[in-house]
Amino acid sequence: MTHEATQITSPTKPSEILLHLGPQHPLQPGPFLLDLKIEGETIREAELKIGYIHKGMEKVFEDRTYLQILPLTDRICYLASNSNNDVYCRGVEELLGIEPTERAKYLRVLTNELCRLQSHLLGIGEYATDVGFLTMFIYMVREREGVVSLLEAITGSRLNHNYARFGGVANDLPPGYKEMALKTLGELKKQVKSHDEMLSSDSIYLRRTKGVGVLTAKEAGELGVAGPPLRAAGVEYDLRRMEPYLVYDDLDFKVITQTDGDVFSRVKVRLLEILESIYIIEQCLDQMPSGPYKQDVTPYITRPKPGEVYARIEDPRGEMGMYIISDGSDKPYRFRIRGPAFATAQALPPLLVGGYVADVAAIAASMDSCTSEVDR
Amino acid sequence: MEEGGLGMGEIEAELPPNVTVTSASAIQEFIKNSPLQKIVNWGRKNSLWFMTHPMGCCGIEQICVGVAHYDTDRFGIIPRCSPRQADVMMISGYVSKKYLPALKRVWDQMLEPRWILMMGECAISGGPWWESYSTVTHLDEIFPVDIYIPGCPPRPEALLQGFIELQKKIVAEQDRTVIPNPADGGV
Amino acid sequence: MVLKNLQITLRTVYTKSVTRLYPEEIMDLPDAFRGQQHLDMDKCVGCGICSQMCPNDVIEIVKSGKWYPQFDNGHCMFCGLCVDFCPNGALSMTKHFELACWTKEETVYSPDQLAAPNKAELEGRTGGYTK
Amino acid sequence: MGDEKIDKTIMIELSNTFKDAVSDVDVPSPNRAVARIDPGKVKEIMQFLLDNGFDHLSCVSGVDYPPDKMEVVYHVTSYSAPLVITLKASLPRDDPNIDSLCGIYWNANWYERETYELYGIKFNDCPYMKVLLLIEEMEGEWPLRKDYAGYPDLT
Repeated sequence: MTHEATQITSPTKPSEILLHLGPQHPLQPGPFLLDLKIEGETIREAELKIGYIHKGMEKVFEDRTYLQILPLTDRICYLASNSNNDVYCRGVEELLGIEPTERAKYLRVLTNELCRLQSHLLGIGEYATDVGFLTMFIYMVREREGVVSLLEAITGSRLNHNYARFGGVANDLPPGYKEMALKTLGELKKQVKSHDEMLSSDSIYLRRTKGVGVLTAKEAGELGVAGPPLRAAGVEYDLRRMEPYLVYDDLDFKVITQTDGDVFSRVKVRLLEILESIYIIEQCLDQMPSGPYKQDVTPYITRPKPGEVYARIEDPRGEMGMYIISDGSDKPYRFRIRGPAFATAQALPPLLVGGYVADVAAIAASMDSCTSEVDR
Repeated sequence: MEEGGLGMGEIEAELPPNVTVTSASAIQEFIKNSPLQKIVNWGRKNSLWFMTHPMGCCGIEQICVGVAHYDTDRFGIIPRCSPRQADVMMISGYVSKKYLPALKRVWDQMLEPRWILMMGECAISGGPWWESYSTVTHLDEIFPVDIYIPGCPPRPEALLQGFIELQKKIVAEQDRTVIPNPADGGV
Repeated sequence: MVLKNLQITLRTVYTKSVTRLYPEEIMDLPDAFRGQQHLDMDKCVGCGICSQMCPNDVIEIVKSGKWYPQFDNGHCMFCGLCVDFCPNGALSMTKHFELACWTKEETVYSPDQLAAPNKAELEGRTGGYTK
Repeated sequence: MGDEKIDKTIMIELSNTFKDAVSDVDVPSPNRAVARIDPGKVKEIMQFLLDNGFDHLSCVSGVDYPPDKMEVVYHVTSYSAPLVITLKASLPRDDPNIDSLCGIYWNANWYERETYELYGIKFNDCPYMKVLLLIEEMEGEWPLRKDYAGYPDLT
């Protein structure tokens, strides 16, 4: 792995050719351009060109009031919208000096974990298509619909939930939710175990993924990735455990790690995290205290004291951070989004160099980076 | 073809007697004005292959609409990966200034007849990023759009409804393939 | 190995079908669902708080008899902030999501359209699929 | 991944080692620490942090304070401890430039390119100082500066 490979040079030898993947390409979750210089089937240099769906979010956020930003944070990464809502609300709560109610904390953990479930399910599904395992994709999206329905029943939307509020959440659990959730999640657990078995026993799949795109712990640290790719390399780095927020302190869960750091382990980490998230959700549903789910009054103009805050959270993809500078007005002075997918995407080109063209799809999809969040 | 005059222009004089020539566009013109077009439209409406082209949140719903729970195959709507095999392009997200040339190129690669669905508010108006320095709004002035599907993102059912509306539009011969907007330059 | 995986696939043939037969039946949407806004014309006073709350500049207060909000669905992201902050409870979220239309002009919903009852419910196309 | 003790004491060490370069040290909460640094010494300070177990550069961002000041904000953290150190370097607004960290933290590259294109802050010795997210024609507009005229774009 070469760390210098940040830009591509034009081919010099007659045996080298330049291969563009994108911006519109079926293997991609969103538009980006991956330029590869290949010699035969080996990748010599790689460069990722991003910005195709750059929206200027940080500028737009500086022009919106604190409450108006809340639904917009969903759109940073639509597969992790609850995490984004939550980290933003925790940032503003710290600036305002308020604390969410106890029930709201549990509700946020519940929705965060549901969000992680559906993100991982779709991530594995998309990855499965890219390695030519279309059946798994269809199964995964089928499973995901159940989780999405659970999320929709609480938040009222399938993808962009807009659920957390300053000091609470938008609405309470609907009646009969616990039974519904336990039923769906019980089925999901069974299915995921069966899929796990299927993925780890299929010889074709194993040959395609074992030992491909290896990212060791040391390299992952140098490349600055976090989340499942790092945990697949054996580093126990999980902000839920390391910097416990909300009620993760009171909950029992394992940090999933694997040792190999290859494509197979990264997907295995996600599969096992799904089971772990289900366990967390079950605990949440059991332990959830009654009481108010939001503060009495939500003001529609919020003016935090001047100051700054860096809030972060364990997103499905890694460390999601938001750096908010307040100048005392009703709009933030500076809003910086530190996305996990940005770090993961940056680490992709060095990972591809030296590998085969046929593995590009598998490696890129196993990193599970969300283009919308990379570009912001 | 009894109306042998079809498309016969200046070259007529050079041809031997009793031979008539025609051209592809003339045949197309002839079919368009005859009841045959109804059969063609029926065929078109039942094979709306769309291009999987996720660009944002709507892309996720676009993926979901093709699989088990919504199963667009019931309507002959099948996801395709290449623009050359697709009939329908869904603009499913914010188009930035950087992406617009690529999107235009993808659109040019598609074969006629072709349709565009505007999925979600980002495509229709720029959505939450309508004021941003980087996004292109007013995509309807750039592309010949047939169906607008508001929602952020629209449910897969809403997307299906969009397809059904497009089918209705094709049957009614109101779609932009039949009636091009003069502003498009006959796209 | 491969044969075992084929078995799993074969077993799904005998499970219940999950397809939601959309145009005929709409699945049971949760009460929290955020679809097209509904306007109660009796309660609305035209104060314009919804318009100020909106992050996207969707809502315009127009005069149709009295002053009422008009929604541009082409901008709306259905976040529900306007409903949360309506002081009189005149706005509410309905389960109506079938908003696809042929022209861009049709995406703008006038106060009268907002006050009209839900089309799918009138046609009795709800229910059926809970999951 | 280092087995050093990584906690708030690093801030005391940091200000002792770089007496002139580090000022305004503040520890607002157990997991956060803020300091202001001299832009000329950024490389030495970062190398010191890296040697002391802060092996993850979380984020590089710019902040614009018109009329005369600009800031580069670094968030440095560790894979083995929850402490986030925020370091701020003030730069003059008419010619903002600072040393690149690419040699120390590999992943600084994209963050620096992003800060460059949005704010116009030049990072000396960055291997590839070109636009990352924007189109090339927009280089030189610096859209996230407070006096940027192209926002809101109401066309």
